[in-house]
Amino acid sequence: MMKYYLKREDRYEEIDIEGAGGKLRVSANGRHYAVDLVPIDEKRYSVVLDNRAYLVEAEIQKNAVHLLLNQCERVVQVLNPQQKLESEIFGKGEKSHSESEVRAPMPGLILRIEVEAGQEIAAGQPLLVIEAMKMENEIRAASGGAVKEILVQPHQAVERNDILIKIGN
Amino acid sequence: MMKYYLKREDRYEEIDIEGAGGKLRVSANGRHYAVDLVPIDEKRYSVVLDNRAYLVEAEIQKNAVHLLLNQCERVVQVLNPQQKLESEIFGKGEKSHSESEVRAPMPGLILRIEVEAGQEIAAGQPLLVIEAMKMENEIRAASGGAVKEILVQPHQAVERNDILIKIGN
Amino acid sequence: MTKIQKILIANRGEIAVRIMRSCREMGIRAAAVYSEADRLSAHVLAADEAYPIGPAAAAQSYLNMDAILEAARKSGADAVHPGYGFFAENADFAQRVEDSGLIFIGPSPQTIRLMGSKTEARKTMMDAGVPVVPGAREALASVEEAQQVIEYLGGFPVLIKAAAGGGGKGMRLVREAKELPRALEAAKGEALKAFGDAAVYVEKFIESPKHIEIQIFADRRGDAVHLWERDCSIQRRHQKVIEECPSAILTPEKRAEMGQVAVQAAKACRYSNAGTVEFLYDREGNFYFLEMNTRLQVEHPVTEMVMGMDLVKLQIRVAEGHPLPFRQEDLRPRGHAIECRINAEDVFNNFVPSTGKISYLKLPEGPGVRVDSGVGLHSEISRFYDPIAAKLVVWAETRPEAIARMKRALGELRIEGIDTTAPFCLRVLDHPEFQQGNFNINFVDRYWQQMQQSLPDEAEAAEIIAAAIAYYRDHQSASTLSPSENANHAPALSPWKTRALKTMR
Amino acid sequence: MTKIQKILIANRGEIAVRIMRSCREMGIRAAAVYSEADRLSAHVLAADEAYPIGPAAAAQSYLNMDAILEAARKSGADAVHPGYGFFAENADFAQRVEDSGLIFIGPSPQTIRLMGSKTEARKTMMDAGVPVVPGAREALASVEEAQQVIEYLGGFPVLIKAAAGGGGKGMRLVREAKELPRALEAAKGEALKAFGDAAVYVEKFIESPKHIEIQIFADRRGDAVHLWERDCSIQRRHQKVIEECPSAILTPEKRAEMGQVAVQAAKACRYSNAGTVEFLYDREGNFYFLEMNTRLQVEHPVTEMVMGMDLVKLQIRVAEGHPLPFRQEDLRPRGHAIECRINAEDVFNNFVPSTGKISYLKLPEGPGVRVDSGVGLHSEISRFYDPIAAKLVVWAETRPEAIARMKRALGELRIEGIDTTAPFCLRVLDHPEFQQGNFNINFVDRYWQQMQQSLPDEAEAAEIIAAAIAYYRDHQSASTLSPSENANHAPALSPWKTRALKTMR
Repeated sequence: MMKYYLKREDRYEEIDIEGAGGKLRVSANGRHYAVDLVPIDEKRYSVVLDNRAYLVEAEIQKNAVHLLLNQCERVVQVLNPQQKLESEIFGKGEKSHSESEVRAPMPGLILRIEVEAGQEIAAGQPLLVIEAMKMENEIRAASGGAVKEILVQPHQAVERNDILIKIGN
Repeated sequence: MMKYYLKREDRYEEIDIEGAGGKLRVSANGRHYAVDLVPIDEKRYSVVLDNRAYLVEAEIQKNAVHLLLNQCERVVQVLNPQQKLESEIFGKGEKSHSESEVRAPMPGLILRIEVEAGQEIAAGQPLLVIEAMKMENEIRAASGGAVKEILVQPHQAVERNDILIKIGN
Repeated sequence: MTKIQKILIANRGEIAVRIMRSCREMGIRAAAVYSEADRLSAHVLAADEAYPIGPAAAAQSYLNMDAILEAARKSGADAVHPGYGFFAENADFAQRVEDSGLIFIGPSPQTIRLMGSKTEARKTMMDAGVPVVPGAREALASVEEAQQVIEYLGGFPVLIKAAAGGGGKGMRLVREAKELPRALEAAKGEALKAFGDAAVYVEKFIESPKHIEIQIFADRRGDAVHLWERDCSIQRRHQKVIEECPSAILTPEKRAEMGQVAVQAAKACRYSNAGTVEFLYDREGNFYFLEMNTRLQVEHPVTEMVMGMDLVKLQIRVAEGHPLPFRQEDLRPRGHAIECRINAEDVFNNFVPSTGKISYLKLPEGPGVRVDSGVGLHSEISRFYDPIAAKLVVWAETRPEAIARMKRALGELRIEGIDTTAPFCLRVLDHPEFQQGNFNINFVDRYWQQMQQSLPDEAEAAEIIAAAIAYYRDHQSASTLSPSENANHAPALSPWKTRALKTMR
Repeated sequence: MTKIQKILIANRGEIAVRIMRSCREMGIRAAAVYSEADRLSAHVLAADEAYPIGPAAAAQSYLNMDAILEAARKSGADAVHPGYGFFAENADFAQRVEDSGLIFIGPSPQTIRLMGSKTEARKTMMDAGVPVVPGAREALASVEEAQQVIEYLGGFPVLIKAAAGGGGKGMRLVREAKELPRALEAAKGEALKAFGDAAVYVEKFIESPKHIEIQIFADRRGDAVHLWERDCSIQRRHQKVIEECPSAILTPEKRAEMGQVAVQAAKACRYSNAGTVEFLYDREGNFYFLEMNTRLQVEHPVTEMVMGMDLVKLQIRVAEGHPLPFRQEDLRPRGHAIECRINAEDVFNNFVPSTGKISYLKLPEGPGVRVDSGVGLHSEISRFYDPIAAKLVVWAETRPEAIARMKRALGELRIEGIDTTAPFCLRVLDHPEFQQGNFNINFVDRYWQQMQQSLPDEAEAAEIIAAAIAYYRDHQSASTLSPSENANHAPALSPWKTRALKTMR
């Protein structure tokens, strides 16, 4: 039997798992579950949980399992004992994503830039327009601040997640 | 430009191919073809041959290309210069498949064996019965001869192409 | 009136998945059962719940009555749908389902028993004025007894048939006396395997008939309608491969007559739920009762498409106690539908079963195309069960358009890892006698040999493309190839069979 | 009467593939055109012939008239099918096709020109007694002119619309004067990009109408019928997402009235071939002519399923000169059909386009399900073209059953590598106001925010399963994992977005 840790809101709950080859017994919150888990391909699993059948897609990231279950995407934070230990030693982990970068929500072509470097902007103010799939998509500021740097220019093609504009406070 | 060799009936015909990156020019029989060949995955190619479009599945074996083209399976014997040279040095290549082995045409369960070792048999005579997918499949002798060896027994599971019976002449 | 909340589906493969789709649409939970070989089969992946019932061999799982009933009990299902095959026409199973307090989605055990005994069924039909094929009604105890009966019927050819059976299992045509012992033995063996009952009987063999069957539907009040016919004459070894609705040759008058007889047959055995009355239809337009299938048929989708209804939903509603929601005169059939069974068989090698894992799957799409499959990418086709991998069904306004559409759809279908009956179906659809409706149950025996040998066209294009691919592979930069693929094209991959196949285009 | 032997399809994606299917079934060769970005697109793989027409940007390929006409000439096609979008409603293109001696599969250039100019179209309709939305008919030269016209119409809200357009491109709703300059500029920019013509005009904005359109069909002799309506009110940014036939709320009388008006409209512009008359339908049951689409619509399959016909085949036959094969009173509509557009968009991120390569594809199957896709496994969805990856269409006997079936089908659909509108469609289908027919074109604006925030169920099962998978991966034997997957579960794969989505089951 091994202890795993499910993160619920801010705390970790212990969960006991034992078994091998996909035939598992899981105990959590005083309840016991029989899990029969069989991989189909790299991402897909057939799971029979106490006779309930699920076709599950799962991707595992460091401390989380990303699931698609009955058209429902979910992220479940789950740590094995070693990860639990590391999280206690190293603390909360990575920094939160910088709020001051405006990134491209899609690949496309920069049509117009509607602000200038140094300009003070308000939340919701249009920053630039990206064309993709024949539609013009206006990108607006999530929060107010000053435009620190504009990293793109009109007619430039950008990929998803490229940094477009940096905004300072 | 390189010379390749197409086997038609018993002789090889020269074929000239040049080009790179899938944009090829092919000359055969005094005719010229423009070929635009792009792989889709490991087995599938999109081929535009003088503007005719083909979705092709291909598997390459040593001296042959196995094609599926418009629901048509075909094997085309084609040699590159090195293979042509080897074929001239080493002659006709592999021996033909032994006629004296009866192999399982499908995986299944041996139900009954209707001949005995040493028995003389005629072409078309039932040899044994394999059960697969709830059907009984009678395996008959392709040619006459004597049963040399029976390698299976009733209730034995066999895989496709397993040798079942050896027949001598 | 019961409201069914959960159905245990006592079957596997495409029909289990098909039933689950209707359950899902009706808000009913679907519980699957599965053998050890089927843990990852499509019907388990599609289910809301899944219950293991034993080892791979059907006799120990899908034909294990105790295990299935225990799964039903454990699941809390209020009904059991048997699909086709396995226990679908087993009266004992239906009885035990009812004894467990569950609804059996099908006719009553009494009706199943009556129609399941081919001899009793014949008697009932004769009494009801339904024309039958001349034959003996008793199970054959010995070769000698069989010979006597055959003499009484006027001699060979005769058919040996499983008393409990259907679907061609346990059936043998015997044209000469010397074939009789082996045929009897084989038929009994298959009958025992398939139905758990070795009893076989004999009847006169009607030369070159069409197989035309009438879909009937009856509710628990005794009201019954017929839902037109299906022509299922394209068979091989008594296994239907292509079915259509309506038949290419039936006149409206003949349809009405056969439909009326089928409804008579249904009423004579106090039928309820979906059933099929199979007839042999001879060259003079006579028809003979062959048997009644007391279940949903494999080929039910062609009727669904022409009638514009969902027969599984209708089965469930009728099983709940609802009356039929239409009368005979309300039916609004439209157009023409054809089904091709995509079986895992090597049609160029005597249709031997083809097992393997599906490594690539591309389904046809577009107007008028329906796919009911029991497999998916990575599915394993094992040697344990029926070879039906999928059913491809099309609808179009007319029969010629339906044929053209089916050819188009078969052209789009691509299954790798197993051989299938798709190339067979394409050739049948291309055959002028099929296109003109001039075919009977001997079509395959008569034409398949020559159809196989059709010559390929586009041979020139194939040669140029093959050479271009060889050149391309030789000249790809070494870095893009895995080490094993480098010299002399690629190494031997899975060996394809060398065949000269005619193209459909 | 011409017999068309080969058709050049001046389009791409799902509609090109759709047209090719009908060609294949009719024995007509289909020639594709393709941009550099589309060499491996589904419409090239499905074609009999393929002709390159230029770089990825549509303006240099699919909107390059010379290149397309040269491909048509080279192919030896005797007809051109424009699909929808691109040149489908471009009168100059139709004219040049005819000048090349080819058949344009659509109405005459004169009709296209007349209906393509929204101002001329309005005038024609008013003269023919068709009710229209109040508005100005002239192209707007300046912001000042627009302001004058808006005052004349009674003030804001108004719609700015592309004179040459359709499909929501170049369209802007303006509720306040201060928004006008930016909206005009944006509309003109989009109009120029989409249609090669920056002209825009203004009309009164009808608050909260339904979008109901009538499919019409006319032959070259001038006979015309209507093929019932489609309700296309589920739109986002004027782009239809869910369409159905028939409408949930139209009475037979209102349908007959609107159909009659649509036929009048067709006759008034000497229509031939397939067309659609779009109406706004207000809360009092008034309807206003919006525009006429002189082409096949994206949503034509719902009409095909209810009417039991193939509109592309009918287009080709009518273009060959055949009269309509039926009269209005011969039509036999049946049941209910719904289409969901499966667009490559991230519905949880303001519907931004989602580009990528399709890495896994599982299509729904079973009764009443039709898929028209323009993609396959390994297809690249690029930023250059419309986001429609596929259309999912279902038919059932009744509207509630069609909704249940669509939910079931969406549940079976799985596309990986791009985000799609499938989760959006599922939520709409689940919404009680949609189910009761109480929706108009503002449905999405009004409800989408709250629908996104629906809570997941089966949270407990998800947690147990996630933990079990983590444990399973940690305890797999090292040899079965690739080196990079070993320690601490697997490394970060493609990052999924964290979303709380409501389940459909």
